[in-house]
Amino acid sequence: MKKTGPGRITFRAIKNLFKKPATTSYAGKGKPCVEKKYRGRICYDKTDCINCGLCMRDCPTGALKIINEGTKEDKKLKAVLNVGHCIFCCQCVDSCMKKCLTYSQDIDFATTNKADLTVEL
Amino acid sequence: MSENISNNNKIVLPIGPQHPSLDEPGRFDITLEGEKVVNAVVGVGYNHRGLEKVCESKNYIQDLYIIERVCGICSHSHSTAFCMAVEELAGVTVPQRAEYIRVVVAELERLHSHLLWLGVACHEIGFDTMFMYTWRDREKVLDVLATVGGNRVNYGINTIGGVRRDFNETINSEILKTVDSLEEDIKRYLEIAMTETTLISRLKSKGKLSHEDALKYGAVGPVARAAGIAIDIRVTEPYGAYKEIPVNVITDTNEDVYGRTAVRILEMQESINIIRYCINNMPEGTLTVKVPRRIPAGEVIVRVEAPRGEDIHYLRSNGTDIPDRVRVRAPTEANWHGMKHMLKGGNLADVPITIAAIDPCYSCTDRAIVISSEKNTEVMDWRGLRRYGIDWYKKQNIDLTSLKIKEV
Amino acid sequence: MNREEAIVNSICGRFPFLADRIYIQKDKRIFTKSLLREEFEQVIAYVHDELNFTRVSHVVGTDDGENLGLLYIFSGSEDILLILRESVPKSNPVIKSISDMYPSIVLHERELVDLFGVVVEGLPEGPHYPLPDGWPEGNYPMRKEWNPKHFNKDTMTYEEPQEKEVQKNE
Amino acid sequence: MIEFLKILCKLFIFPGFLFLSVYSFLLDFLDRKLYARMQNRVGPPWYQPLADFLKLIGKKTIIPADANAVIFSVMPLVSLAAVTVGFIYLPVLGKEAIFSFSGDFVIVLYLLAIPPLAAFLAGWYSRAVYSTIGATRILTQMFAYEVPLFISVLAPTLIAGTWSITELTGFYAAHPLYIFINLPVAITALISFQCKLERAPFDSPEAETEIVSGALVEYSGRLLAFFKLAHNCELLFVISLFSAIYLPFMTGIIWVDFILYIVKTLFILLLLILMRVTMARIEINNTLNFCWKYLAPVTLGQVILNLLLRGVL
Repeated sequence: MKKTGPGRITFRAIKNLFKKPATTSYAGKGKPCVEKKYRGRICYDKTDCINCGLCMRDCPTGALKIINEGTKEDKKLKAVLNVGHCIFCCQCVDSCMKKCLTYSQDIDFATTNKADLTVEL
Repeated sequence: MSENISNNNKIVLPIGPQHPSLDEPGRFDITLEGEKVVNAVVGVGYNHRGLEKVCESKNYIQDLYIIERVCGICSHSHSTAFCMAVEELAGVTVPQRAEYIRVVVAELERLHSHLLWLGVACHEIGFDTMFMYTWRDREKVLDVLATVGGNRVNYGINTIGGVRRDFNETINSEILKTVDSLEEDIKRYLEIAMTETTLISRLKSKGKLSHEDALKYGAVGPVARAAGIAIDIRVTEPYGAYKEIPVNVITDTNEDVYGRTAVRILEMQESINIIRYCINNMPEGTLTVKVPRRIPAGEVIVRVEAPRGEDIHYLRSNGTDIPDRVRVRAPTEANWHGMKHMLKGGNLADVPITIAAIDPCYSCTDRAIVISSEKNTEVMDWRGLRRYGIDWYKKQNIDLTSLKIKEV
Repeated sequence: MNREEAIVNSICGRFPFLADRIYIQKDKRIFTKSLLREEFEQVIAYVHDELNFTRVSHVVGTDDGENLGLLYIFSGSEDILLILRESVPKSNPVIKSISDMYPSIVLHERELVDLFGVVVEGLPEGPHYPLPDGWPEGNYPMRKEWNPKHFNKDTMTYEEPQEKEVQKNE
Repeated sequence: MIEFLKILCKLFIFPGFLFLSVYSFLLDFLDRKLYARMQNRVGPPWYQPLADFLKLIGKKTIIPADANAVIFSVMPLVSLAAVTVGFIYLPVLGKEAIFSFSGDFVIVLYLLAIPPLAAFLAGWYSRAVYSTIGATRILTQMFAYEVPLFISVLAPTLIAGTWSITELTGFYAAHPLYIFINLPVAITALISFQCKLERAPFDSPEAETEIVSGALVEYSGRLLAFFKLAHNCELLFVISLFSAIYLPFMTGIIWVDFILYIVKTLFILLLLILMRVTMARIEINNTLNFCWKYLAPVTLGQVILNLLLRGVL
């Protein structure tokens, strides 16, 4: 049994006084910087999209909608994402055959208006 | 007041559903005689979200992400269990490399879960400095997990039939670097836990659950191992890459919170060894194997060792792409049963740490559509307070009446 | 003869009616086909007292159409899982609590009560789990016919839509 | 007239109430900042305690229906008043306090006991479960630390042979080496002061994770603000008392002495923070055990030693 006593982390605590803090103040200091591999909001590139609907079928929460406003031959596609429902699993990115969907590092969506959460990509 | 304090000097102290020592809602009615706990009623179920019902209406790929969100901390073990169940029904074998990656992520998750627990436990006993230190070190693990998986907690590394992301040299070296620095931290925690008098006095012989009781109440994970039961699914029923990786089962004979702390700290050390082994012995190969969307009919029970203990998934399919029944038995669910037993006879001061010591995960237990039940709130004048709040906001030109909150 | 077969043989020796209803699914998993209530009660005492399956992991409720299936998952000192399946009719789902032998089953049995509407005889008094106290009677969410879309969260009532059928008729 | 204004000025501005509250805010800030930095966090900005105070002042005060409204609303002021009055007798500038008379030590000790009692009454008459338990714990803790605290504060007076703080400080300032005799009680006093201030590791009366915030759980708005202010002032009060009794080093030049006073208070604060940082919360029964098993005998030994020395010196 080792010797016990109170205040075993005193030295470390004092040492920390002279170290840089591990936290940073986030409020009002711009957007957070995240890793390149971080899954943020998805991006949509409609050039190759064939509107197969695989992404919508695999989306667990039904957050993503690919809407064709034109006709079957003349496609006018747009993607609408409800960020409030999106869980950032990026299964749609994996499911997409034509690599139309990618993820970005955009992760800051806080808003006071619920309608702002539905965005067109 | 009058209902809380009865004649013979007994006080019924409600801890929860909202209480600083609980991370999630749960209710514990503690009957006190002075400072001594004479009875405890455990009430859980506040987090029931009906995930199992949701799973019965979505296909397997969607379910994977829903199951992953059963719990925020042991998400990987739930998704691993679900994947293993589906793969077993489909009759496919996952590539070796994928199995190794799963193990690395699982062990990183264990590190992060145990560090989180250590912090919470220290906070419960009023040792906030240790709390901050452990959570600071936990960030390192989370950063690695974010690089590996893409998210900080629900990594989404698993997919049915393999894993979604590969490891490369940079990730390997980053993991090894993190693990090296963590090893030193863990040694320090162990030393503090062994030598700090105030810490020991708060943990020793608190929340006793003897070997027999642990067996009787079906405790799992570190709670059982701290009572001397060598049960670890990684060893007793190896799955995935654990069939090849040497794992030591950490047990302790203290049967109390102190033992659970020691077990968890030593398990972190063991996890680090496993991660090193995996990184050094990782086979080359593909990441995924094709799994049909329609899973053949059948049923399967899968066990996985989550950081909190044994995680059991039951899956039954009926030949379509939608499961017939999914049942998740989260580890915490097994540990609740002994809680009353652990609380009784202790002091009020021991209640938070005893509850925390099983590393409770209320969401896990309840797997749970939160249905608001304001009917049960016992606030003295709830309606008045709410009215006041609405009026106050009205003065600030914010109208809250459009929000639909049920009147009591 | 491996351990699984030994267990199966010992159960079959004691309960001949089980012989064609118990099977080894794979390593460490022994399943039984549906047992009736009386059969189940006999077997469970034997399993607990003599085969030393002293831990119950959980009980899975399943909706099998006419019947409700209950899968009790037992484990013991050995790492083999023994799954006993009990079948009760939906119209009269009464089972007997096994909480006197396995104290850790209480929470799971409560869950059966709330989610499947099983009547558990001998279950100790206690709070609802996992549904809230104000949950309406006769609503059992995990039964297949219960559709969450028809449940009104604000009034806490389940309204079976009749309009839909009318539409179908049209 | 000018004499009267001078006294008023001393009472309310410097080193009276205004100085007390401003400096106690500063100490509270330093307390939180250093606490945060020792935990490797950034910590609050310098105006945080003041901002908190102003925010609380602006909030609505809710008095529970079951509570005794009079006691509930008077207790914060009683607590604040006791601390403010007590501070008058403590030397800030050099060895001179604003007021002093030959028995002021006893007054100060009495006033020192009032804030915990006020918190106890406030908690007890809040009529809530958490506050009742918190109040009981406050009282239990008082039984634990009162005796060691009083004896360790009074032991130095035995050598000095006076019951006036000013004279005591003067005596030790003249004979600085005598202080080292009192070192054991200085340590016990520091621990009992920490206990009195209900700071970790002795914070079980307000243990957040067990009883939310103990006796003051029902307090809100202005009343809570005054309790917080009183608590901050109590911190400064206790630190000043400690420095007056155990660290009475001074030069005689008034502004140098004032700087010395600041340095001394900051040093004591650092010790108090260190205690708070490095230990887990001790259970209430262990606090009782600790105080009576270790602190009380040490202080009693010191008393006997000091009485013997008195005969020698």
